[in-house]
Amino acid sequence: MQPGLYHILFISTVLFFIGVFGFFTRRNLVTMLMSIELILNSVNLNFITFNKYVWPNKLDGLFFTIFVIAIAAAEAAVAIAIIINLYRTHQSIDVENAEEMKF
Amino acid sequence: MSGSTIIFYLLAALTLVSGLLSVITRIIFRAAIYLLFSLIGIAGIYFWLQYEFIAAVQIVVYVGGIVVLIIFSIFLTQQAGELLPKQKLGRQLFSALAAFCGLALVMLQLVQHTFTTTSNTPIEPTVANIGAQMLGIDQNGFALPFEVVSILLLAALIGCIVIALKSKPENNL
Amino acid sequence: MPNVTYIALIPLLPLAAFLILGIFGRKYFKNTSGIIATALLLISTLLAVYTAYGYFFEYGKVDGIYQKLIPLKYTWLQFSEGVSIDMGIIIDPISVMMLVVVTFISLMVHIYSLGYMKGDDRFPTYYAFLGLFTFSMLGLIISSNIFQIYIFWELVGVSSFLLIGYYYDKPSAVAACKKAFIVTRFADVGFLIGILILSFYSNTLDFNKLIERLTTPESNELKNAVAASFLGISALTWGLVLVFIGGAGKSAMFPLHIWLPDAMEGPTPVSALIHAATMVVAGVFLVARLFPVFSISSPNALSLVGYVGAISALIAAVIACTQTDIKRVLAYSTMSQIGYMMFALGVSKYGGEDGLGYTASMFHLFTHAIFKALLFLGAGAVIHYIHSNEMKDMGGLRKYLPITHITFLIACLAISGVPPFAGFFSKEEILLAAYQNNKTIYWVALITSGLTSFYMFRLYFSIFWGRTRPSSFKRDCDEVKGEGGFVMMLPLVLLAFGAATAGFIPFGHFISSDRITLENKFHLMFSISPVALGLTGIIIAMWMYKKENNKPEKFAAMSSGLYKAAYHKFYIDEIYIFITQKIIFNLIARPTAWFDKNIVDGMINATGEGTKEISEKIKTFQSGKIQQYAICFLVGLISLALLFIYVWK
Amino acid sequence: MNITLLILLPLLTAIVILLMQNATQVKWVSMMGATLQFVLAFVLLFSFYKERQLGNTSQMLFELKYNWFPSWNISFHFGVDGISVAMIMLTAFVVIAGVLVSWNVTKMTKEFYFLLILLSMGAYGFFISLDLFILFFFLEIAVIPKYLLIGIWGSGKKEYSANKLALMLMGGSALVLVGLLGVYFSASIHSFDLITLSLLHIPIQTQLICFPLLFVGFGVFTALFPFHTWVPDGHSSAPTAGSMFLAGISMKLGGYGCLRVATYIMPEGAKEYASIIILLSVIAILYGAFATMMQKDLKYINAYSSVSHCGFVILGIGMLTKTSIIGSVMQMVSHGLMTALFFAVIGMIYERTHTRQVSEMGGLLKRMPFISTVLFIVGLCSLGLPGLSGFIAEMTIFMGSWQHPDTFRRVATILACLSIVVTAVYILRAVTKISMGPLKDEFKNLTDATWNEKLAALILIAGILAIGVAPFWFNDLVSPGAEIIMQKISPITIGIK
Amino acid sequence: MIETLTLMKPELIITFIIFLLLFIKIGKGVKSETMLLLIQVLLLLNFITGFIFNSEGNLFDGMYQTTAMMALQKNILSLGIYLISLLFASWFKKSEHMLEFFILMLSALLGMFFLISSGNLLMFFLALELATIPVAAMANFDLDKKVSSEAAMKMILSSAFSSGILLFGISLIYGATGTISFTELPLYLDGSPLQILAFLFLFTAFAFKLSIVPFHLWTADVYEGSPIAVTSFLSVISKGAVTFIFISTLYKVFQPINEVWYNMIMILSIASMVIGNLFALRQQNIKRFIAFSSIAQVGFILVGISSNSAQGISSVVYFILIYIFSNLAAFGVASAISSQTGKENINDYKGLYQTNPFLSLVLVLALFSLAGIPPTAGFFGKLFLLTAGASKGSYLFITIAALNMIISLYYYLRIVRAVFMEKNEQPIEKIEIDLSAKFALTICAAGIVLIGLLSWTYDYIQSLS
Repeated sequence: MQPGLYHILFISTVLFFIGVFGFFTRRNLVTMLMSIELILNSVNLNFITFNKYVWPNKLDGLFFTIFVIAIAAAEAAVAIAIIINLYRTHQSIDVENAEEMKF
Repeated sequence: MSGSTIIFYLLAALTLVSGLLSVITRIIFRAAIYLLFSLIGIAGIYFWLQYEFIAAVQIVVYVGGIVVLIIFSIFLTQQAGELLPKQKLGRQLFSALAAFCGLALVMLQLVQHTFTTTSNTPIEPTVANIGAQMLGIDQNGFALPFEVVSILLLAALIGCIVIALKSKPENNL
Repeated sequence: MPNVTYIALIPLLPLAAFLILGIFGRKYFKNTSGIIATALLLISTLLAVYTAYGYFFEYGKVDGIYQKLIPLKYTWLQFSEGVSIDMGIIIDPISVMMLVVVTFISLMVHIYSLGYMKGDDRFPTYYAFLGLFTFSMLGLIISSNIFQIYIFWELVGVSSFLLIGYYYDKPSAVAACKKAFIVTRFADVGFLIGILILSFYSNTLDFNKLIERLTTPESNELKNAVAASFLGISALTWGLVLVFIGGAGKSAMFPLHIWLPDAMEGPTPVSALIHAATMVVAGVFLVARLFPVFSISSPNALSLVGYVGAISALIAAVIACTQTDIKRVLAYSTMSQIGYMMFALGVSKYGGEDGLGYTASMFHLFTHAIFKALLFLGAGAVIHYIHSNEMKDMGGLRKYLPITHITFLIACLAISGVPPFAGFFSKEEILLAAYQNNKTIYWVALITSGLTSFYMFRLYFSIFWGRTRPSSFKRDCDEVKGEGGFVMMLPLVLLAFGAATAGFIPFGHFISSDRITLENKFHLMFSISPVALGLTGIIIAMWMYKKENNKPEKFAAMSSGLYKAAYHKFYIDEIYIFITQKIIFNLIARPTAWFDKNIVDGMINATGEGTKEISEKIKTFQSGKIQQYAICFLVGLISLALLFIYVWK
Repeated sequence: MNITLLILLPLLTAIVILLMQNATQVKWVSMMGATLQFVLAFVLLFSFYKERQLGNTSQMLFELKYNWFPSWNISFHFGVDGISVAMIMLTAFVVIAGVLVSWNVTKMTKEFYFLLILLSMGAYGFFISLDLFILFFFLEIAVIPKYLLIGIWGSGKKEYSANKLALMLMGGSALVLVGLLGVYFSASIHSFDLITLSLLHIPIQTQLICFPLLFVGFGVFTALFPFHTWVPDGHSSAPTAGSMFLAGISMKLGGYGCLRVATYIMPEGAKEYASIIILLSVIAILYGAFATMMQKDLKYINAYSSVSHCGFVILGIGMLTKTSIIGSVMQMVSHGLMTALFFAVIGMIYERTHTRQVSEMGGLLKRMPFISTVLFIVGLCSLGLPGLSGFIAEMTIFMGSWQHPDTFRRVATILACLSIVVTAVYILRAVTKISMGPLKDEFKNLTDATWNEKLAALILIAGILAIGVAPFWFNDLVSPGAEIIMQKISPITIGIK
Repeated sequence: MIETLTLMKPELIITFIIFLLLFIKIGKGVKSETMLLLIQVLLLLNFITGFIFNSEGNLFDGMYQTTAMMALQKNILSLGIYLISLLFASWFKKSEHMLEFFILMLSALLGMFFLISSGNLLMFFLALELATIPVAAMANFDLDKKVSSEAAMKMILSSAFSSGILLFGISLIYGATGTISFTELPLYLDGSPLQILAFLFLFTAFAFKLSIVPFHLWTADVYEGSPIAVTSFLSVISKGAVTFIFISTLYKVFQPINEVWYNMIMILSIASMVIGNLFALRQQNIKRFIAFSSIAQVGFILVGISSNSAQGISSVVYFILIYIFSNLAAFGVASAISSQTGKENINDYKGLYQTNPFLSLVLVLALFSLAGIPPTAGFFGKLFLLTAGASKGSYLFITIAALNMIISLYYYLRIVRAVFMEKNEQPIEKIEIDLSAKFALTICAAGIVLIGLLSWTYDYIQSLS
């Protein structure tokens, strides 16, 4: 069977929820960030797929992907900066150690 | 089953399996590497889809940029080789359940939906087309988003500098 | 008809006295207030007498019927078309008669009080209150509107309250004034509801119209009122009975009489005025005012009046025989005599000879006012002398208080129905009316009449005969100037004169149920039995009480059950206390307050507490764990998706 | 006359108070403001009469209309009829008395008077508003000053009471708001204007929903059972002037609202729910009266008796006859004056004896004849003595209520009548215990009322007597207003004779 | 070109200021007081220029669009930023990264401007990120405080997560309709399940930014931990900007499926009000308290949004305007107190009126406005929201909303009680307030009082929507 739209959508959706699962369960902040990257990549895959199979007349999906990659980079950079700072103040990047504020 | 199909399934397997491994392995460095593989797998799918430019961007930015950044931060914050702390089983199960429900829901909707394919002439995702549109300001031009992203990157940069490069380490606590 | 609007001055002058003395009395008229009030009242009295003269002898009678004149009427408060409270003056035989009685007795009391209350701290206040009372009572009498009468009805109630509680630092006085007010107030609610019923069916509050509409058999109002019924009794009867309850409360009819004996806590002249001569007969007056309606349209209600009157007369007389406080004896006697008036109305019919009871009742009201005021003022003189109300502190006073003694004796003879004193004539007529119409009541009345003379002479002998008890009064009373001087004796003498001679007034000539002159007939044979009974009573009393002896105790021991019950006023007070304290207070008020505090308020508070509680319970959602937040995010998203994709399309 | 003066004057007074430097100045400024209000109220009364005598029969006099939020169709629409004039008079009386009795306030005087005057502004604004939005605006303006008055200058568990009061009243006004919005959107023209709305027909379904919302909402203000529980706590914790304003003015906002807003614009709703209203009001009357019997604190006594008395207001409205509506307006005014006076007297007594427990007092008549006399008068007014205003109001309500031949209403009326006995019981118990009986030793050195207290009491007594002795002018004042409300109701009310 | 300049005037000015500050930063050597003054003047100028040379039109093939309403919305945000620059002067002066802070804040503002003007999903997404990522960095500006970095971490991670969800939704929409342009989207929306699902994914991003229950959980923690200036920026400016784009997106782009989102908004509005109020009830920290109260406020905004009418837009914009004044006043007072005494607990406010009457009055005015008590503007704001919402005729919804006002009143009054009524052994001492802060507080107070009473403000907004 020739792989097509639904196959790739399946991959991207599964990858999305793998990322979500990772985000839910990982206690290390950096690994949580990595899960976010998975999520963003799955979205990118979606865009490209739709662009390719459904709406090839324009390059909207492709550009979306490019910009998402850029945003992901910026986001990752800021997140890592924050994580590093958090590591300085908390001496840990375990998310369970950073829950001073609650209720 | 043609060769491209086989390649596709291989890429899919690579992406998903390493993606999954990256969120469940307890060795942080491995997690980063699995992530890398997964990203490469996605780049492979882009190639497979003949979106070479985007595949290249994927490899350059992600593999060359973000993953390096992540590994760098791992080195900064983590003693390598140390096992990651384990999440509570209840949380894991519940998360898996929630994620699975989400997956099922989304997949169900996707499968039930018939995508109406456009009949207009496709535009080839060539570098020339992409470049022209990226900087175009008229129809199909993406100059404005480009500018916005540049400001965003600038701001992110400044933010990172302020946060990460603390000037007075003696106040550290 | 001449212009008689000056009648308005009769009540307004006492009101002026009230206002002047009430506001400025304490500052400016500390000592002269009595004179001012008396002077103003004297003018009123003269005006009242002048009015009576004019009405009865000059312009009142047209074509042989005394007219109901309404010289003044203002709309005071308009409720709806046709229904309004009017402030007006009605002039008819009974109101004119009452005007004279009230102003005269009040004047006597005013004069008497000049001596009796002399030196009291709140002398101006006392006269102010007297003025207020006189105003209200006069207003009540001349009311042309049933609501107007209710207004003044309440006002006499409150002045009575103020005067009973005049010695406000005495707890018993405070309790008594409260009791008087509340009991009469309770009855007044009946009156009020009665007014509501009557006014609804007659669609007016005006006495004249109301009586006319409710006595004309073909009028729609009457038909409706009779046709509507509740618990099998017609609305009209209900209305009248409720109005009568109001009257019974004010007139201390059984079982609403309990306030009257306690009301004796007030100054004695006040008792004479309010609780003997005037206010307490307001109930009788009210029934008389509405008599045509009672008599023509609802004989059932009228017979109720008769029976209540008779029972009250008998019970009060029995109790009076056992009381030792002289004012209480007089109080029960008052109740008993008002019972007479009441049942006289009850046995009367409308018009002509059959309406004798009506005339008799009014006649008795008139004579009773005089001799009962006299009795009280006499008792006041005694108390003033002795500084005690108790019979056991008295005895042999005839030597010390000669004028008082004579006048008191006259009054006693009058009340006992001994000819030719005033009481004889009026009581005779009442008994005759009862005999003609209702034998049961007649027998009750006859027995009561005997009892009356017994307890009156028991009182008389105990006070003025027997052994003097120097220990009780020599100590602090010998310096008191005898009988209180001229101002106290003058009213006694005047009243005694009245008590002796008032019976000869041809009352039926002036007052009758249908306002047509009634010829006085005297039935000599009929009057033998009551007079004989009365004399028997006197003799027994003389035998028992003239000399100090142990006969009363023996007698009391002999009939111990009855005596004890009567001495304790047949435990009616206790029943009331049981009802108010145990039932109303403990079973209604206390649970209500509890309910309010714990249930209603508790619910409101619980809402607040519950909110807080919930907010405390759900705080764990905000766990501080970012992953948990994300899970919530996703779960929320999925549930919304499920909801809007599958459930709520 | 320009009736916006009634709002502007208090506003100006309040601003001037804020600029004043010391307590004395503040007092005199507020005194002057209150006096001017008083004068203004009389000017209003007389010019109202004059207009009417000149044959001006329009529903509202001195109407004014400025657009405010044109996009919502909201305007400053002011105007008065007899009912509003009566309520304005009441407010003016209570305000001046309230200012007078607060003469001894030392804590944060400026703020205290500022809030008092602000409260009066809210009340005036409420009574002259013909636009429901503005009306609601002023209704809410009047809530927070009460909260602060109780919370800052109060006594006892003041914070609890203040909270309870503010929250319950705000709850009431929230319901009012929903009701108003319902009316706004259901009428064929989206308008808050009372006159416009009264001419439109509001669909019956809307009335069935919005009438209870509005009625209960306003009812909370006027102590409708079972939403009355803020009354005892609020009144008892408030400072004297606070209680006076609370009971004298602000409880009347609710009654006025029930009548002018709920009943007037939604007559079918009123008719539909009449039985429930009557039931609740009779419960309030009797229940309040019986609960009062058990109270030991003077302020609680008056507060619970207010519940009972305000029940009459609601009863009068619920009975839906012209007479009963007039009676209910009368009861509002009468109760306002009377209860303000009662609280003033309680304040005077408390200031001297430092207790409000009835059982701890006795014989005060000897040392404080003036205060005791006022206490008597107010007690007698409360129990409905003829010649004082309470009688007039209650009797009018009874007469009006009785006009229905329907048995349920008859029974309700009779039950309400019975309450006057209970009232007599608790009033007499309290009054006689306080002022009569032997004088207690600790009260030997008490002094009688000072000039300001006397003046305050006399002003209120004058009001009580003015209605009690000569009710006809008051009746004439209110009656056309009630007539107009009845015209709206009567075509659909069945069975009223 | 001129057209481009005038149309994009607000964005260009902000960009200009950003670069100006950047150059100054590189140049260095200017005293922070002078610097701050300069910034304040620049922001004031920015605010003023918002009133002039406004024109309407599209640029970049509809990717950027502007209308008078949008100009007004941007101007409201500019005003907010200006007030923030005044209010937290003392904090700025102490901070050594003031310039960076302003650069970040202005970048975020720029993002919001683009957000408001965005004409397609791509611009929308980028602008949203531009409006978020710098703020996350700003949240960390109290570099030494643990809570600050915790807040920043929570913010960046949860907003990244929410962006992921948003993007997934956008991708689905793109797949289902083939367009990302706001003008074309309504033509292709038909309410098929996938579209609803996609819309929900998109919607949650708004819900996240607006702190709508159950997507609100990050709010309180981030508000509490961030520097107060950031908290106020988040709670006022961000929320305002997102509300503006939210309402226009819903009304214009998702109009075809308005029945879906009406019901959704109704549910979420009730949830937000109830949960926000219930949590606010028990908060002791003033920032956290305002966080929860602002969640409840959002519930109210949703009531207005649900009306789906021009009145809805104008009442929401009007409310945001009032909300800026009220919330900033409250934050201004809280900041004045916490910057001098470090006290952020409500119990510390006991007896404040005795020592700091001015601060107390402004605070109480602000709280009354938030609670919706007349004559403050908040009363009108809330009332108009409810009125707009009531036009749909859902009584239950409106009743619940109105009753929630009571709970909110309870906790606002709690602070009023503390300030005026409760006794305190050691009340907060007399606080010296910066002149600029005092000025700003006065402006806020005046705004709170006047905006409601001066009805033309509302009418002006109404005329634009």
